[in-house]
Amino acid sequence: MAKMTMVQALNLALHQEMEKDDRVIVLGEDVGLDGGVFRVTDGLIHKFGAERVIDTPLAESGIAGFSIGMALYGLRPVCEMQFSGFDYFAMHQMESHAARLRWRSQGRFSVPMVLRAPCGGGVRALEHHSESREAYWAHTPGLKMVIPSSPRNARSLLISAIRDPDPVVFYEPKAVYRAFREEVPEDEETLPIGTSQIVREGKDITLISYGATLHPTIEAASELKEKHGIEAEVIDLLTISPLDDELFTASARKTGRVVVVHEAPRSFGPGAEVVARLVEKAFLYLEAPIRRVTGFDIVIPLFQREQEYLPGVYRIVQAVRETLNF
Amino acid sequence: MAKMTMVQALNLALHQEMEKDDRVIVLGEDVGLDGGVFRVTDGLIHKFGAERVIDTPLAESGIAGFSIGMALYGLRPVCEMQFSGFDYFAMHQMESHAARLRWRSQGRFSVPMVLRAPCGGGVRALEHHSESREAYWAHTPGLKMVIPSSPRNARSLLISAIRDPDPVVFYEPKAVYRAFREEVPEDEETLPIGTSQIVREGKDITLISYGATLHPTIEAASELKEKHGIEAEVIDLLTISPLDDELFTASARKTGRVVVVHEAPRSFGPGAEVVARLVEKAFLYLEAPIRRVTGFDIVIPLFQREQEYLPGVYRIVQAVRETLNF
Amino acid sequence: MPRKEIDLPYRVDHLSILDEEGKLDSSIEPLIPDEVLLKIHRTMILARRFDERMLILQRQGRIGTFAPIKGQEAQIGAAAVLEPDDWLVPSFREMPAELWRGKKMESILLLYGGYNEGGYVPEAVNNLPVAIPVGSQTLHAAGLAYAIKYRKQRQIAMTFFGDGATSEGDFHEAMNFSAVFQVPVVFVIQNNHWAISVPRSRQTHSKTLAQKALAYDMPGLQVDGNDVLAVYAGAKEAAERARAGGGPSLIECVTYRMSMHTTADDPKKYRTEEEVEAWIKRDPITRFQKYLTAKGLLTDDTIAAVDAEVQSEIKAAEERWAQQVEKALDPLDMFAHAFAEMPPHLLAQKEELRQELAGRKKAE
Amino acid sequence: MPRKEIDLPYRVDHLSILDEEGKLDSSIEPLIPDEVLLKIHRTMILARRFDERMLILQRQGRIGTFAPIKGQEAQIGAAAVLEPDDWLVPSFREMPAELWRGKKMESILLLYGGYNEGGYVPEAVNNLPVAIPVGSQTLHAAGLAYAIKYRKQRQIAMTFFGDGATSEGDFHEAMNFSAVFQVPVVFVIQNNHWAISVPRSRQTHSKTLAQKALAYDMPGLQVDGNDVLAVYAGAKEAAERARAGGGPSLIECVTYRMSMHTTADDPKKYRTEEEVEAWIKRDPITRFQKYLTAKGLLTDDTIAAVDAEVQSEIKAAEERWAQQVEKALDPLDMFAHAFAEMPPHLLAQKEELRQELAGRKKAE
Ligand SMILES: Cc1ncc(C[n+]2csc(CCOP(=O)(O)OP(=O)(O)O)c2C)c(N)n1
Ligand SMILES: Cc1ncc(C[n+]2csc(CCOP(=O)(O)OP(=O)(O)O)c2C)c(N)n1
Ligand SMILES: [Mg+2]
Ligand SMILES: [Mg+2]
Repeated sequence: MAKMTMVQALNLALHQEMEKDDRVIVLGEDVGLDGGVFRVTDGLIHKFGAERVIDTPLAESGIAGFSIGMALYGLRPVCEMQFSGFDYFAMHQMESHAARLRWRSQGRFSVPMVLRAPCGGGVRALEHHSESREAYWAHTPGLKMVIPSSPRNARSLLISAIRDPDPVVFYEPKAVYRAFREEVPEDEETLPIGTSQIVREGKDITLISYGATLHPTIEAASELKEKHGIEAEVIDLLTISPLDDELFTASARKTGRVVVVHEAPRSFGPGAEVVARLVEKAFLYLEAPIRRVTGFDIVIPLFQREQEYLPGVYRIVQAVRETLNF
Repeated sequence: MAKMTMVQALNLALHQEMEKDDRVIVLGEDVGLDGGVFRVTDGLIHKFGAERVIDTPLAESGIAGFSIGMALYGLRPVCEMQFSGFDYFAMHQMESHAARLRWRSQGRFSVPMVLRAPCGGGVRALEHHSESREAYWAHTPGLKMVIPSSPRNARSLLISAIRDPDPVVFYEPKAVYRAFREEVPEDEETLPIGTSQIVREGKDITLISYGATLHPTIEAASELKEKHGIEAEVIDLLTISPLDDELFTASARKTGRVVVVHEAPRSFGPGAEVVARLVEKAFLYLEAPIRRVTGFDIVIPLFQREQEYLPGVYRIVQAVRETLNF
Repeated sequence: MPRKEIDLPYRVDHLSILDEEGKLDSSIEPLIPDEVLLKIHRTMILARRFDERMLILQRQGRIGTFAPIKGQEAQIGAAAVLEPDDWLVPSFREMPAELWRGKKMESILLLYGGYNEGGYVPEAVNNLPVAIPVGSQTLHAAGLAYAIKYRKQRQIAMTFFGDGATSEGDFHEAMNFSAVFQVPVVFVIQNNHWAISVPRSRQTHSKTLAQKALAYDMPGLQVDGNDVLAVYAGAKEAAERARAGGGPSLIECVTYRMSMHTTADDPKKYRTEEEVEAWIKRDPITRFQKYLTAKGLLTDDTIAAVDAEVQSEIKAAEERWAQQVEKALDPLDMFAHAFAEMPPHLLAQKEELRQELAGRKKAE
Repeated sequence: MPRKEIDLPYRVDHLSILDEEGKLDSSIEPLIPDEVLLKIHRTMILARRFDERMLILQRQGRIGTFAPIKGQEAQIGAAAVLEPDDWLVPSFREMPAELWRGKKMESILLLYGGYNEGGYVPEAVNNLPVAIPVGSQTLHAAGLAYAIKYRKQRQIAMTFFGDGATSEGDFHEAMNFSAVFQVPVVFVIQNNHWAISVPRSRQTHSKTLAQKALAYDMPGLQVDGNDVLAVYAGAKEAAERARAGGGPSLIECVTYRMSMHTTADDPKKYRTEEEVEAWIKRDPITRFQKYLTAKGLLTDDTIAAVDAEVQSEIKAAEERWAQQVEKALDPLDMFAHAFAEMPPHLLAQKEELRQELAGRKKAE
C-alpha cells in the first residue's frame, strides 16, 4: 500500500491494465512523452511504446472516432480529452456511434472504450478549463458516466471502466488530482460502475454529491456535527449514469431531508435527476424541499471569482440548516 | 388570417423578417433551391437571392461557426441544422462561442443567431432523424432553448428568436410540421421567449408538456374529462430555457398534482428540472409524486416501434390516474 | 532561395479504362478472372433490380425512406478488391458494395422497413452497419486500420462516402490521422455530383476531390466512377499499397446519382432532366455489358438469364423478410442491445412498457 | 485520356526575404514606409519585453497560466497589413499582433490575472477576444468575411492559429466555406513547430502546411515566419487579393515557440536544448534590427532607447492594471453579460450569491 494522489492512482490503473491486457491502448493529445498535461499517462510510453501510447493529432472528434474504430476491432482504447471543455468536439461521435453501435448492429459490435477527461474548476485555469458538463453525457442513452472522488476509487473505477464492455465517459475532477493522498493497494481493485457509496453515516439529513464537491460536502457534514450537532449522511454517487437511486432513496427515507451538491450549472443539471428520482421513490418520506447547492447557470468565471461560483462549505451548511429548519 | 401548417407558418415568419430586416440571413444545407428538406425555407431564395439564402457545404460546425462570425458583424443569421440529430457536430461552436461571446467580450460583441432544427420522432424516419436532445442546450449557460407546439406559436416565437439579441436554439417538432392547420394572422405577432402558457384550464391536476407531446397531453386531458370527470390543467412550456417556473408552480399550488410529459429520454431530461423546480417552489402543495411520462433511456427505435417508445395518450392517462389515486 | 516552388511528392491523375461507349484502353485493362467479372456484373444487376424493387416497396408504404443507389453500381469494383476479412465501412448509399460483401437483402428490407433487427451484422462479415451522420464513419475506418496495423494483420479497411462528406471536419480528421499513422485504409469518395440539392461545384471550390489527398501527402486518384474497370484498378492499386504497408489512399469515383437523394426528395426542384439524361448515357451497367459481351462472356440471352435469376433471388429475400417481420413483433425488443448488461433503470422502464402494452391490449 | 495528370491551378511557394544573418534579397524587398518599419520594430520589442514581464508576474503568482509568445513576434508583419477597421481573429498566442492592433496591456493582465473584465474589447477595435478552443475561431473569421462581402465593405478578416490547429475539423470547414464563398479572409498559420509536446512532423504527414490550401483551390504560401519582411509581403499579397475580390488565402509562417507552451508546461520533457538554440539564432528581432540598422533607421543607442521606452510603457500599464483590479472587486459581476437582459432565474441566483457573500462577511 502506498499513499497516492489521484493522478498517481489513475496512472497506476493504466499501467496495470496495459500490462495485463494488450488490447488496452492509450491515445490523445500529449499523452506520450509529455505524459498528459496532468501527467496521468506519465511513463506509459516508455513502458509500452508509441504504438500503444499514441500522441494523436490535435482533433477531438478524430480521437473519439479513431477510438471507436479500434474498439470495433476488439481493442480497448482509453482516450484522453485534454480538458472536458473540449469534449463537445467529440459529442457527435459519442452520441451517434460509441453509444449506439452495439444497438445498431444488434449485438454484433460493441465499443468498449473509455473517454477520459479532467473536469471541473478550482485550479485557477483559463477559460474552457473548468467546466462541468457531465449532464450531457448522463442524458445520452448508451453511455455510462463516471466521476470518482478520491485516489482509491478513481483507480478502481478506471479499471472497471476499461473492462466495461460498453463506452464509459470518465471525468476526473482536476481539483482532486493532487489535493490529497490516500492509501491505494498495489493489488488490483475494482468498483462496480453504477454503484454509489455512503461515505459518512448520519440520521438527520442526506447530502448527495460526487467528484470534487464531495469534499466540501464532507467538510460541511463535519462542521454541521461540530457546530450544530446535526448528523448528516453523505453519499458519493461515483457513477452519474446509470444512476444508483437505491442507496440515496433508502437514505432519504431514513432522514427525510436531502441536499444535492454539484458544481455543474443547476438548471437541467445532474441534481435535478436526483430530485426527480427521490420524488418518484421516496415522496412520502420527504419532510422538506430538496435543495440543490450547485454552480450557477452562467459560464464559470475566470479564476479570481471561481471560488465564489463553486459550491463551498458555507453554501452547503446554509442549505442544510435551512432544509432542517423548514 | 389564413389556416396554415407549422411549416407554412415558419416560412411566413422567415419571409416577413427577411423583408423587414436585411440583417437576417438564412443558411444551411439545402435551404436554397430545395427550400429545406421540410420546405421551411421554401421560396426564400427566389425572393431574397442566394446571398441571403445560402446553401452551405455539408458541415454543421461550419454552419454554426460561420453564423457566429456573421452575427459578430451585426447580421442576424438563422441557420438550419437539417435534423436535430446532427447538431452535436456544432455543439462546441455553440457551447464555447455562441453562448459566451457576449460574456467573453464583456458586452462588446453579441451573437444574435438562431439555430433551427427539426426535432423529435413520429414521422417514420431513419436513424438520427427522430431525436430529442433539447436538454443538452437547455443545460448550456448562455443559450436559450425554444420549442413551439403549433403553427401560430411557432411563427410568433421564431420572430422573437430572430429578434432576440442572444443565441436561441429553436427546435421544431417534425411530428407537428404538417399535422394540422391553425389560423395565423398575416400581421406580425411575437411571443416573449421565456414564457409558458396555460392551454387548458383545470383544477384536479397539472400536465406540463411542450412541442409534439403537447398534443397527446391535450388529448389525454379531454379523455380524462370525458371518461373520468378529471379536470386537468395543461401547460405548454414553449421555452425550455430560461424555464418559466412561475406559471406551472402556480398551477401546481392549485392542483397539488403534476405530470410532466416529453419524448426526450427520461433520465437527466427536461422533466427532471421541472420536478426540481416544483419541489423547490411548491413543496408543501404537492399531494402526490410528480410523474414523468417520457421517452425511455434508450436510442429511439426505428419507426415500427417508435409509437411504443413515444409517450401517447394511454401512457399519459394512466400516469394521471395513478397520480390522482396516490 | 527567396521565392521558390516547393516540390510536392504527389500529383493527381485521372483514370479511365472503359469509356462511355464501352471502348476499352486495353493497355491498362486490369486482369480480372472471368468468374469475378461475371460475379461483378451479376451483383451490379442485382443491386439495380433490388433498388428498383425497394422503390416500389417504398411507394407502397411497405418500407420507409431509403437512399436509392441507381447509377452507382460500379462501386462494386472497389469492394471487389477486398478480401473477405477486410473491413467495409459504408455510408448509406453502398447497398451494391454491401451485397457484394454478403449483406442479406432481407436484412436491408428489415432495416428500411423500420425494425432495429435490420441492423444485425452476421459474425462472419466485417461490414460496419450503415452510417447516416455524413462523413463520421471515415474515422472508424481509420481506427480499424490502426488496430489492424497494431495487430500486424494483412487486412485493410475501405470506407465509402459522398462528395458532400468531404466537407465535414470528420473527413479531414480521418484523412489526417490515417496519413500520420500510415494505416491500411482506402478512402473511396462516391462523387455522385450531388449532396441532396447541392451540386459538387458548390460543395467545394476545388477542381477535383481527389486533390484533397495532397493536403496530407497521401496518394489521390480520380477515376471514372461509372467505369467498373477503372474503379477496380484504382482500388486495387490502393489496396495493394495499403497491404504492403504503404499507408492510406484516396480515390474519387466520378459517378452520378441517377435517382432521387432519398425517397423523400424531389430532385426536379434543383436539377435538370437534361443533366440526368446525359448521365444515363454513361450508365455503368450498359458499358460493362458491352465489354463483357465483346469479351465473349455474356450474350443477350445470358444477360436476360441473370436478370431473371436476380429477380427470383429478390423475391425469395422478400419472403424471408416477411418471415422475419413475423418474428420481430415484440416492441419490448427496443430495449435489446442497449448495453451488454441491462442496468436497473432500463429493466424498470422495460417493465413499465410491458405493463403499458398489456394494459392497452386489455383496454382494446 | 486513360491515365493522365490533372492540372491544378496553384503551386505552393516558399518566400524568404531577410535571411538568418539579416541579409536581404533586395529584389523582393517590400516597400514599407520608414515610420511603419520602426513601429513594427517597436511593437516587436514591446511584445518581447511584455512577454518576459508576464512570465515574471506568473512566477510570482500575480497572474495565472498564459501562453508565452517569445520567438513569434514577426507575426506583427501580418497584422501590419490590416486597416484599422479590418477584423483580427486571434487564437491565444497573438499578443504581439493584438498589441499592434491596439489591445491594452492592462486588459491582457486583467484577463490572465483571472478577471472576466479582461475580456472587454473596446468599441473602436475590431479584434475578437482570445479564442482557446483550438481552430474554432477560423470559422468566425470566415463568417465575418462573408458578412463583409454581403455588406460590400472593403474590410477583410485575418485569422491566426497554430500548426496544431490545422488538424481540427473546424480549420477544414473554415477553409472550405471561405473558398466556396470566395470571401475576403486571410488564414495565417503560426507554424511554431510544436503543439504542446507534439512536433509539427507528427501533427500531419504533409511536407508543408501551406499545401493544405490545394485541397480548396486556394492560394497557399509558405513564408519564413521569423522574417518580418516575408511575413509582411506574403500577408500584403493575400490581403490585397482579398480586398480586390480574389477570395481567401492561406499563409504558413514557419516560426518557433522559443518558450514553453504555457506557463504550466515543461518543454524539456519533449524537446532538446539544441533544437531551441538553433532557433534562437533565427530570432526574428535580431535580424530585423540588423536590417533596420543597415538601412540607417536604428543604431545601438536608439535600440536601447526603444527598450527603455517600452519598459516604462509596461510599468505604466501595470499601474493601470492595479487600479482596474481595485475596481473589479465585486464577485457578483460574474453574472454580467450572460445575456442582454438577465432572465429571472439568473436574477434569483445572483441574489442567492449576494446573500451568501453578505452572510459570509457577517460570519467572519
Ligand atoms: C452530419 C449530417 N448532416 C446532415 C445529414 C443529412 N444528409 C443526409 S445525406 C446528405 C447529403 C449527403 O451528400 P453526399 O455526401 O454527397 O452523399 P450522397 O447522398 O450523395 O450519397 C445530407 C445533408 C446527415 N445525414 N448527416
Ligand atoms: C479544441 C482544443 N483541444 C485542445 C486544447 C488544449 N490545447 C491548448 S493549446 C494546444 C496546442 C495548440 O497547438 P498549436 O495549434 O500548434 O498552437 P500553439 O500552442 O503552438 O500556438 C492544445 C492541445 C484546446 N485549447 N482546444
Ligand atoms: Mg453526393
Ligand atoms: Mg504550434
